[in-house]
Amino acid sequence: MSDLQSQDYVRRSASTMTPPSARSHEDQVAKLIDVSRCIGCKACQSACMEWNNLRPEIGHFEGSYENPADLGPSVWTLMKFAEYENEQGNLEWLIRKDGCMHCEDPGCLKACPAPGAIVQYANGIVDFISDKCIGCGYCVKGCPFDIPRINKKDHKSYKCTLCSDRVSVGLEPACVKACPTGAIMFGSKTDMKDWAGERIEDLKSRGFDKAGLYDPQEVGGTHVMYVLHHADKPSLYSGLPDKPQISPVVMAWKGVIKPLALIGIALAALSGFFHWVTAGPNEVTDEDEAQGERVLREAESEKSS
Amino acid sequence: MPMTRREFIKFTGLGLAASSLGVLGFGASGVAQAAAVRPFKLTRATETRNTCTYCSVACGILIYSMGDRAKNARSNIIHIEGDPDHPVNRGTLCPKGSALLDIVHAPTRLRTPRYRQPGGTEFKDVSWDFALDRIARLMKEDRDQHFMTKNTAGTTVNRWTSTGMLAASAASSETAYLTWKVVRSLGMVVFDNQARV
Amino acid sequence: MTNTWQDIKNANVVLVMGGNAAEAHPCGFKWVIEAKIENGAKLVVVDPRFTRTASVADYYAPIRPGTDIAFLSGVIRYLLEKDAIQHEYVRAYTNAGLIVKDGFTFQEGLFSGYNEETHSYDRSSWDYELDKDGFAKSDDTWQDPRCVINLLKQHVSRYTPEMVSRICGTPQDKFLHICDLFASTAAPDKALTSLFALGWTQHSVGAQNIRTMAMIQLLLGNIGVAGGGMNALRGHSNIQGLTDIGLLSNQMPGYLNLPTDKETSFDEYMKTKLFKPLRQGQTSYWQNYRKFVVSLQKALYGDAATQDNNWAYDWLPKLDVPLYDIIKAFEMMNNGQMNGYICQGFNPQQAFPDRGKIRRGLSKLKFLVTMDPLDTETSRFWQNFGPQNPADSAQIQTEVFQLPTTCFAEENGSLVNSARWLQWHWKAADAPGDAMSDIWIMSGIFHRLREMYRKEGGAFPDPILNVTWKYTDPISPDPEELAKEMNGRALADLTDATTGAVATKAGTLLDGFAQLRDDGTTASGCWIFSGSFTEKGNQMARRDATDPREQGIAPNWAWAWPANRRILYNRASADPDGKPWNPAKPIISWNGSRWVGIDVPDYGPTVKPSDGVGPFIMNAEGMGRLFARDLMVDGPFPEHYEPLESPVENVLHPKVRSNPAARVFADDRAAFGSPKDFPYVATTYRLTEHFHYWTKHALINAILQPEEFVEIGEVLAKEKGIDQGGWVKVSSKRGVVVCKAYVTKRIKPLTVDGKATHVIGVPLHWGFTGQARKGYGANTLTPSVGDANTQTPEFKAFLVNVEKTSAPTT
Amino acid sequence: MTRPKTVIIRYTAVNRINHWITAICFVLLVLSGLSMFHPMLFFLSGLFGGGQRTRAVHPWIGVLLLISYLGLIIQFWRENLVHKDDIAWMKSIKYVAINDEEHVPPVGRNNAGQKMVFWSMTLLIPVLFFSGLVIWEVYFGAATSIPVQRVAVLIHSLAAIAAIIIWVIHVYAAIWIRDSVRGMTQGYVTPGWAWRHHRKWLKELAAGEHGKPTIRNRP
Repeated sequence: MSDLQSQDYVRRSASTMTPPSARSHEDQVAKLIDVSRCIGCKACQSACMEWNNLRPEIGHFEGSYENPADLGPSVWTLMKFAEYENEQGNLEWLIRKDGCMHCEDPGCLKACPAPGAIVQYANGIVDFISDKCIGCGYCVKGCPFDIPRINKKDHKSYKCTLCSDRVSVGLEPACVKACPTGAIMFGSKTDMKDWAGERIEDLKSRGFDKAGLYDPQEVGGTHVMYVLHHADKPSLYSGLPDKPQISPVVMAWKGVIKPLALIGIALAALSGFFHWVTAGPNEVTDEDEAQGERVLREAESEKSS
Repeated sequence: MPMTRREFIKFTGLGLAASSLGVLGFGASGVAQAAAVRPFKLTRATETRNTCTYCSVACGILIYSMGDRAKNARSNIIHIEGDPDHPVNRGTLCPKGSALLDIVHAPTRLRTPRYRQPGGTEFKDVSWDFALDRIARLMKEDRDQHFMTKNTAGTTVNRWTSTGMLAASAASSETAYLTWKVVRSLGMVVFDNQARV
Repeated sequence: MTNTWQDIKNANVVLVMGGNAAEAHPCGFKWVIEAKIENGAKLVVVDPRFTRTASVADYYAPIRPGTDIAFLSGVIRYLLEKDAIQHEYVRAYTNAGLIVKDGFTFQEGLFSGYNEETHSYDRSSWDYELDKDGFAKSDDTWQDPRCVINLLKQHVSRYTPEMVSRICGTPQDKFLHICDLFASTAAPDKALTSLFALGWTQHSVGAQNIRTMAMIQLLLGNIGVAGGGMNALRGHSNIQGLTDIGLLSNQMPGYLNLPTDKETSFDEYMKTKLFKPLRQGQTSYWQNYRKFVVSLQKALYGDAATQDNNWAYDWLPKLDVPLYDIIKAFEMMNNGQMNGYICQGFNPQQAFPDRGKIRRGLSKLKFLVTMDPLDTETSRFWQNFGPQNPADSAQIQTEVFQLPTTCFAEENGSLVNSARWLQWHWKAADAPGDAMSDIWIMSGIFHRLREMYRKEGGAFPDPILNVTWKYTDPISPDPEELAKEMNGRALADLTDATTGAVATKAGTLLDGFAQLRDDGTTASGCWIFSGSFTEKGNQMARRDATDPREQGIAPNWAWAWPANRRILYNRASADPDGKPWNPAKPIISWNGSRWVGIDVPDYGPTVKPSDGVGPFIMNAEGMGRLFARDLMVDGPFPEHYEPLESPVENVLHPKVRSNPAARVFADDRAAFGSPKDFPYVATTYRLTEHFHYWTKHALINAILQPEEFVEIGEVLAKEKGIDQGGWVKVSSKRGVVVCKAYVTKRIKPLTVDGKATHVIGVPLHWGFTGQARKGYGANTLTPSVGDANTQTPEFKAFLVNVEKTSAPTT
Repeated sequence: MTRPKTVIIRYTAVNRINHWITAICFVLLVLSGLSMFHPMLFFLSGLFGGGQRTRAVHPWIGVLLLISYLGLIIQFWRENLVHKDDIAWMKSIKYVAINDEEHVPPVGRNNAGQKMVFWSMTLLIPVLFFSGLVIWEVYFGAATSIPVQRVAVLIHSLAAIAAIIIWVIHVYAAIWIRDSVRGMTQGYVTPGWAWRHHRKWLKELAAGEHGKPTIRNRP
């Protein structure tokens, strides 16, 4: 409700008006996940659950350290583990913290039909406003990273908020604060990119020639970025999309089809209207009635004769 | 004099004042965003410094509890996070430390002394007096019966080997010292801690 | 830890071997990552499994569990052969040049003095050749074949890279690469830090594992320097404190030894303690032993401890055996020699080896008292929980008391961390229900006993009636009062030895252990804590995090024992002339009149470098020991012995396969399995999501790792038809665990003595109380045998079999 | 204009009830569907008690529509079979458009336009139904992959638009061709109406090819 009062959002789902843009001088924030420093300890998951009061069901061991088994309405971040044998035959355990990427051009927001259920703040955070969510699941289809999950109980969509409640009072997100090895950093997007640059240089000096930053431009960049040792092959990291983009299908659906459809419908209605205006109604005349009666009469008499 | 951590949290929490938030760099969004996002839950919570109970990195933690310690408010711990001033953990916590709240409030936290009689299949709740009286009596009986003042060679040994104790490795040093005093004054030697496991 | 957690960032090479720092100590491990990032350090991980620590390592090598000494002895051989040692350091600061007695030998896996019957050594030949003044003879030129360095060279000569690989299964190229990385830190301004934990201690050769590494660190000149040291990453939050305060069968506060039967009088006791310097002019700080003991006795017994009663020496219990450790305790229980047991915040049903034996032992007790915030397995050992705890309640006659205690958030007090920091913490809320503090409970038991002894009399009541209890609230003494008692006070006006003026008034808190006296005028409950709570206030509560030069010392944060010293042996961070080996990261240096720097000198503050006092002031030689004399029960040099349960023979000396000095009880020996029946090597460990057996009670942690499993390599899984996530039955001679399998690339078969050897990983967190799914617990499988020196159970290397099975029907 | 005494029953009561159930479902689906399709029309969700209710109720109405429309198919499929006359009708569409039906060949019970509406809906409604199932988050959210769901949602909206346009044509035609609505509300048409729009059908009726009860006195 109250986000309408805010002048600090730059995108708002299913909205017909342009967001206010007077407050344009705001630093964008970013979370940088340095996969090369991550030990997969799940402190981020733990801190996320604790801060956000989330407690998913206790699951089972399912053949991996990944627990819970998937992201969920109460699982906003999840460590994913991939055992990878590199070209030299050495094992690498590629561990990635999965969760909302806070895209600059968010597919979820694009797909969302409920006005204001998904907003993007000027600092880049993409947030779900639950009381507006209608539970249709379009955000799930819009997301290039397979992040949002619908809760079966309240039929609302959930994902990482980048701890917008903490960031709004000047704190870092809970996962960032907890991360024991500093694999998750938080700051302005500019600073994070600079820092990533240093990290990439260090990784290159340690033999990871293809180290790089994952800040996919296909979605306008993201406010959660990764430093990867194998930036040439993001999909090694438990299926991080090599070229994430809002599906062309979704783009078509939420792009050109929306206006075309309304135009089409309107055109149909208008054609009817103008047809009415020009050709007018097609009315039965007395002559028709006479003819009709005649046919019936003749048939009657034929039968009786 | 730089602001202490505690003052800082209070300060920012208190009024969400733009001046203090501005210092942090994510300024302007904060105030307006606060209208749309979940309210910050620690605004006036009481902050207590403590040390993580698990491993010996001994991370500094901040325990947040409901209520301002007024007479009529019973403190209830609502959140625990790392102490950013602590030289070792610098605010970070591991997956265990980050979930300390759930050990404090574990459903299997014990609330009352319980006693199981020989051959029994269940615990039953008992009073502290019952438990401590009975324990002291059992200890005294055993000590009086098995205490060894001299060994076979006639040397004064003053030891008690038929009752033993394992001490808590997460208890405070003060607890440990008091425990040591009690145990050794009784002459107990079967005495160990968790150093090896 | 000799150094601080933050100091790890100063290292050039970080070795994680015998531990899994990233998983067990994630927040301390951040300093390893800092070392990598800020100091360009290389992280080397040697572990049977590719752990989460290995996932961020620069170099990883696998090793067969229980063969660390072979690996590290191979490193020593390499360093000596390539002459990659820090010569000046080794020459000045270690006993490399001291000459060893002629009688000392090593043959066929045994050192001189072995007694087959008692499985122990007569250690008298393991010592230096002494001159007429009682000082050790030395040869600074290292020419004498009997000097330590030459004996060491000879001892490790067998550990060639081929032999290391044959024993450990580590590929030779990987081993040699790691040797190179070690060698790179022999330069005076380079440091290697060794981070280890239970991966080294939980072996029948545990203490020697660590010793071998400590010797490497001495050879490389890495002890006492920034970014160096031997860093034991300790387990529980206050296990350091409990060890410091001597809550061990043979200890008293401050690493003072409990008397033994042989020490029939106080003087006899003191005779073995007053370490006479073995070289001229050495400090040999333990010469102050008497002051510490007398002050302790004064703290314990107050006015009742007098010169006349030898400071109440007889009131201390005397030991007839070296240790009454837990393995021994459960052996005694099983033999019907124990009636009562009190488990304060300790869960032996989960934590100690051979779970069946633990349950049988507890079942033979008359009474068991547990004090814990949580519903532990131990307190419910008598209850049937199906296959995970098949107890027959009706047959168990033990009376059990389950006492609820407060937890960390509900009490004030101090904890000692791994880096020896005493940190004070504050209560945040009341405990739930009727839970009470351990202090209140122990006091409650004590008062009842004392009252009974006062009224009824009984066996030797003197110490019970006389132990000091002058607390404002005797029912529940204030932790601050206890802390002050440990710190110590002057009992009379203390005068300055030279001026005769009153330096410390009677009743005031002491500033440090240097003020302790052996005449009964001072009391201190734990001498090494002296200085932690002074007239200036509670030093443990200090919160000034400033860190000069950001070198990881933070001298004003809390308080570290001894004497607020953060880096032990820091005199060795400077060369014999007092100039720092690493000018970029000095700790202390000699400024011409005294030692100055960012840490409290571990040395006489005004002792001149030219005095030739060694940096290891606690040692009688003043030097670091490459040859341990008689201080280890199983040899002055480390030697590779196979674990008690091992898949192979000892290729070095087939006749002496495992540690000859290990204490093995007959029933435990009968419960060892053979490789024929149990062909796979198992090792137990912790997962980062859990802390021992506690966090299965915490919902979040139960969510993060919900269920018991074992880790099996892909090759073995394929051989045995085991599916990913499928059910397996893991068995040892002692028990069976049925759980799920994690089939992984991270465990590969090792080629040991030409044969493929498979390792199975057994995480140990699961039991039958709490929120996580019910499990059997790794100790169902583990053997009941300890390290020869410390009796730390051999949890890290034993034998099992594994078979595919179907899901249990429950 | 004289009121004819005789009328022709064009739709039975069952026909009509079935049609109007279908029609109501369709309208509700259009309203709820459009509210979730275009932000401009989100206000329509208010008719259903808000977005959550709209999202919840839409697929159930869809199920009802499918069942209802199956009824229509059973009842009307035969008379909508394509006939060669339909081609002739199509060829003379321009005369149809200017109401000059004298130049249009005699039409049977349904003209080609009506048949087109029928068959289009017969095609589109199952398409809408099955694509709708795929994106019915509550029950089938996990049954298919997200790429499949994306395609489904696209198909669903395209089909819906097509259906709406056809529906607009259908509704307009009913208004345009006067007295057609009465045929679907009261069920009867006049002989003149039949003569004018479905002359062939009238003759067939007269010849008794469709059975007696279709012609009766005006109620």
